[in-house]
Amino acid sequence: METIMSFFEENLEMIYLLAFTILLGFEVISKVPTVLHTPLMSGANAISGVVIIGAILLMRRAAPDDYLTLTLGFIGIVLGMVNVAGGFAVTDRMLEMFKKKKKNA
Amino acid sequence: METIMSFFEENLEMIYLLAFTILLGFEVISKVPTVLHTPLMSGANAISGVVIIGAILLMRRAAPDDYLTLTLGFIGIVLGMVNVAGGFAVTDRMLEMFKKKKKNA
Amino acid sequence: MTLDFFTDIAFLAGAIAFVWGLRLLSSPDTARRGNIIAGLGMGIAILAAMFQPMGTVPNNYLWIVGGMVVGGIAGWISARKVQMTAMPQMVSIFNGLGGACAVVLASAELYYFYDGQTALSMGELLILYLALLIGAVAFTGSMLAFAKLQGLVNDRKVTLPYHNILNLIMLAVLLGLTVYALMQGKAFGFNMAMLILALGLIYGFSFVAPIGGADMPVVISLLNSFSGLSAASAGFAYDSRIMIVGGILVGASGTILTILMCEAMNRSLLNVLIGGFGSSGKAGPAGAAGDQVAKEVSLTDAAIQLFYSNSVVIVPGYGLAVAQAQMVVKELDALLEANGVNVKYGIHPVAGRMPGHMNVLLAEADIPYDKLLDLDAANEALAQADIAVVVGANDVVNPAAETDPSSPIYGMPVLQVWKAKNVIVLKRSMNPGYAGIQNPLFFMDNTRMLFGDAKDTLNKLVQEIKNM
Amino acid sequence: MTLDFFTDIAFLAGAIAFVWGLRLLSSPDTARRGNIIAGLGMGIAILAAMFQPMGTVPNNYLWIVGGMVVGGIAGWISARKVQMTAMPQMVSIFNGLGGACAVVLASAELYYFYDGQTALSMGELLILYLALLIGAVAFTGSMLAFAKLQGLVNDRKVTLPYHNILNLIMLAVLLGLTVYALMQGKAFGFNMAMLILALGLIYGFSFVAPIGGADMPVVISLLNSFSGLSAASAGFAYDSRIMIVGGILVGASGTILTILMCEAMNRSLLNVLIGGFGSSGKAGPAGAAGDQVAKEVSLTDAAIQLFYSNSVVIVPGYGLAVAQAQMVVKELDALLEANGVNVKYGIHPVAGRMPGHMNVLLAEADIPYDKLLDLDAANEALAQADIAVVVGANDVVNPAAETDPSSPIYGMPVLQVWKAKNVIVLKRSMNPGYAGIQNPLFFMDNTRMLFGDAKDTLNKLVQEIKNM
Ligand SMILES: NC(=O)c1ccc[n+]([C@@H]2O[C@H](COP(=O)([O-])OP(=O)(O)OC[C@H]3O[C@@H](n4cnc5c(N)ncnc54)[C@H](OP(=O)(O)O)[C@@H]3O)[C@@H](O)[C@H]2O)c1
Ligand SMILES: NC(=O)c1ccc[n+]([C@@H]2O[C@H](COP(=O)([O-])OP(=O)(O)OC[C@H]3O[C@@H](n4cnc5c(N)ncnc54)[C@H](OP(=O)(O)O)[C@@H]3O)[C@@H](O)[C@H]2O)c1
Repeated sequence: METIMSFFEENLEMIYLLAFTILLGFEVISKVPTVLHTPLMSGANAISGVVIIGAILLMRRAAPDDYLTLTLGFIGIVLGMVNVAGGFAVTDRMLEMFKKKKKNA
Repeated sequence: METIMSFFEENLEMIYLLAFTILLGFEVISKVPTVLHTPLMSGANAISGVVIIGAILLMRRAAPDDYLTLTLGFIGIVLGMVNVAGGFAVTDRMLEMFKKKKKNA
Repeated sequence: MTLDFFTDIAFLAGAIAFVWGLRLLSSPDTARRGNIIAGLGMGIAILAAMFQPMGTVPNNYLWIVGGMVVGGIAGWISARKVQMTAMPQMVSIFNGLGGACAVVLASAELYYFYDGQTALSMGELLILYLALLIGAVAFTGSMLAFAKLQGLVNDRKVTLPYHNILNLIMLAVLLGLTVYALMQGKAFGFNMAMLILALGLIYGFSFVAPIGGADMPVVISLLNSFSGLSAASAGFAYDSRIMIVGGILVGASGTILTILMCEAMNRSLLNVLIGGFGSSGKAGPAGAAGDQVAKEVSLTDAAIQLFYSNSVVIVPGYGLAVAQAQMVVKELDALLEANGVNVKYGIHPVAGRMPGHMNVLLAEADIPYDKLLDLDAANEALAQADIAVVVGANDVVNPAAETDPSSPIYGMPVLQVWKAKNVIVLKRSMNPGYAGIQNPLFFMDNTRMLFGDAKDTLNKLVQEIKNM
Repeated sequence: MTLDFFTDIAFLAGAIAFVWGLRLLSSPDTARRGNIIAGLGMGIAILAAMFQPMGTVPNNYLWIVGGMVVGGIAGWISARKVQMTAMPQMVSIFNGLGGACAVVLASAELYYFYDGQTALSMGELLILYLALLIGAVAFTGSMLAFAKLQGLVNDRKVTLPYHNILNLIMLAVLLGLTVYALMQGKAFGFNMAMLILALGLIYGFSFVAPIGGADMPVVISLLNSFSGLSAASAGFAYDSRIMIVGGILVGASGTILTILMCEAMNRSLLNVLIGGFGSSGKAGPAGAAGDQVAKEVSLTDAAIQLFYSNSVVIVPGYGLAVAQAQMVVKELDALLEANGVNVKYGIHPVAGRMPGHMNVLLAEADIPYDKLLDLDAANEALAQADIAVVVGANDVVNPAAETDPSSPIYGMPVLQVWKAKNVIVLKRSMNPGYAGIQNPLFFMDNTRMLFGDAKDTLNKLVQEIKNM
């Protein structure tokens, strides 16, 4: 209990951000119509690629001969980047098709 | 410029909160239908009574013989409380009428 | 530590309750619960502020509780007593009080700073001045808006020649002085700060002065957002997250309502602020009736027409609020329905003087809200209706908005009452409404005027119908 | 200082861009712009992370850029190459990779901690274990889901007897071990942490194993939210606001989609997770056709019927995706429209294997979206239609959902194709669909079957009509 409380106190800022992001996320995403649910999923993939930020920070701190960290960081960056690049690209590809249709209609 | 930057850095937490609350506020409030705009306004009155928190903190810190602060704090608390009590009460009064109608319909 | 944790939890819960409460306001079914939740959040936050650990401080609980009791009672009583038609005034006063509270807080903190009791960074000082100025404008601006709404003040009495230019100059001086104050730091002195405050108070008054009395709803909504912003600024100064959240939510709400009102009137905010057609002064000539003649109808004829019709659409407007006629409308409605007449209401988004104003009034009279039709539905119903009864509405039923590009309200969507077979207009005279312009509706072939105070006239109509 | 400011601004901008981008996804007109804005936000955030001041650190930019190039190219190519019908698989793999990335990060940080290089509070340790475990489950779970979707793995091969109880026990052990690890602090050791990771990986696999292959869309969406939550946990560990925001948004999105899917299928999440009717194994008996006989129609007859009808409603389903028949559908549509037939599409919310799946496929074929009717509109159109053409759909057109309370899909809203004058069903056999149950529609009087691969059959139909 003590630990939980001190953890809460120390991370109060992050907890506010957490709470408000949760509220905001549900608010915003519940407005997305069914038609766009598949792009929403792939777009979410892309955004979850934000873990790459952590991998970059890990990597920048790693000693140049700490091959364990370098390897882990490298893997992390590759994995994150696949998500980012792939996610945004495939979402754009899908949404482009929706656009096209609009003009023809 | 320097000052702005250091202010931003020092209050980064609050600025995130600010930004996310703005986004959330617009999201939530734009969903309120016209029918309920008058109660929304008076409800907003009530919520803006949150300044009373500041007045309470001011008052609690004031020396018992610092009559300037005591007076100011007292005024602040009265003003804030009018908003809080009056705002919520009048909003409830209005919304009660909406409820009643529902049952009759 | 322990108590710190609980107060922090309480503030977080309060902030979430505000958001959640506003969210529930998005449907009439959950709105009341939403208000209660927001209120609970406020209660929790106040308790937390009272017992938040602050080391050994004097606390002064007696003063605090005293203030809360005084304010609470005052607020409660006015909330119980106020008439639904006077909601704009009430909201306006509350805005002013909120602003004043921020002014008080900022003044106290500025005093400590210039007195040498506290040290502030330039950013913190800026925040205090923001709270001070926004609060000041919200305060005096709201008071004048209230006075105008209440009819205590005449627009022309408070408007000077070149008033808008004057305002611009005053704003520039105010901002210049504030920047100077920030740069001077402590050397600026408390007295000078109070000079800025005084200027801010004057500016708030002067800012609202030239705006047409009838444009007050837009101004009130704007000042509502100001009172929120001043609370949020004060929150920054007190490092209080819940004040920031609450203030910003109010700011967002006021801003959205302001924008919506301007859109519904088809005008820009700037146009409202620099005093457009709303000011009754200029409207005279446009309001001239020319040589057209409006036809009147007698009470008895009107009663007979209503009694023998199949469907009636009632269009309430600001005059209904003025006359406090909502209960009589309900009576008429019940009477007609009992005789097989189908009665609906056409609600224009800016009918009355506040967004949603008519809904609140008709709700007060217990009229079920499935009878209230919004713009589009009402226009469909009007095209089928035997009689449209216009009760104290004017601009929102003005056909010029659709046909006359030179009209100041051209482009504003209106209720097409003239499409009904017959139109009966209840008002006291041929005087124009809010926009100060004449209404061609009154001269149409199927329109008949029924002059007199709306409540009075409706009462007599009810009597007539009862006697049939 | 200066650079700190700019990186902080950049992260804030990135976080806002994520929210804004998702917001714009709420309309097809702005969705593409939304995706681009979110992408820009990500770009800005990555740059900020690269150049954020961190004192003198080795930076290792070569490794970083190398990794980004490799990952970027891999991602880009797969995004370009993937077929629209394979989107569920793609999303699934991406979920897995996101989870794996969080695992990698958490492992590294745990290594430093147990190695004595860093000190962590119990809370921070908890966060790391959360990132580790949620990421691990997302990783192996997604990989198995992918394999099932791709048909690489048979449900029965990976499901043990009492699998659900086994899973519960494993979960309990996992949580128990983690709590123990938290209490032990550093004494627990990195090897034990890796044991927990191994268990987590096994659990992820085992968690998905008993779930019917056809229930994968729900699972994918759930794992999507897991991958977001693992990113958010990692964000807590790295004190990175943008990671928290991004992760939580993804978590919210996955959660909402999971709930919506369950609702549209009229099942509870628990029912899906402990392996309901989706598992093909149990479905055998219910799928028996009994002694009823379905009537077939010849290609030529079907072509003639279509050609001489006035209105056709096409109901696409999962089979359309399997057969990749979207382009041929468009061809048929164009041909019929050219001959004066009015063609619409009835889109069921859970047609196909992903929410919005049919919309994407038909969009790919350039079918304007005003032709796509949602459930209610489609049912109205069907009641008026001459012919309903069911292309590889089955469960979403099953009348048992309305009439047979014992049916596992009872209560799920369906497209009432049987209300059309005639129904033509394109599928390969009498095999059941996703829910593994027989479809009484096939035995109705106005229903005719047209067996064969959908693309093939449609091609032939187009040929027939062209020859008329
Ligand atoms: N609702 C909002 O949020 C909002 C906000 C800002 C502006 N506005 C503006 O307000 C206007 C609202 O239109 P509206 O049609 O409701 O009102 P209006 O155009 O202001 O007309 C009200 C009419 O009611 C009559 N009236 C006043 N007192 C009466 C009484 N006791 N008995 C009978 N009739 C009485 C007046 O004529 P007599 O003097 O001849 O009786 C007047 O013509 C619009 O121009 C709108 O843009 C509304
Ligand atoms: N969309 C979602 O988000 C989602 C999520 C989770 C679950 N689900 C579930 O998925 C189901 C979707 O229903 P649905 O009607 O679209 O699909 P379905 O019920 O799975 O039926 C698909 C039918 O397509 C036929 N088919 C397969 N390959 C074909 C081909 N190459 N050519 C022609 N026909 C082919 C199959 O019959 P043959 O083998 O005889 O050809 C099968 O009966 C629902 O039960 C829903 O609950 C959907």
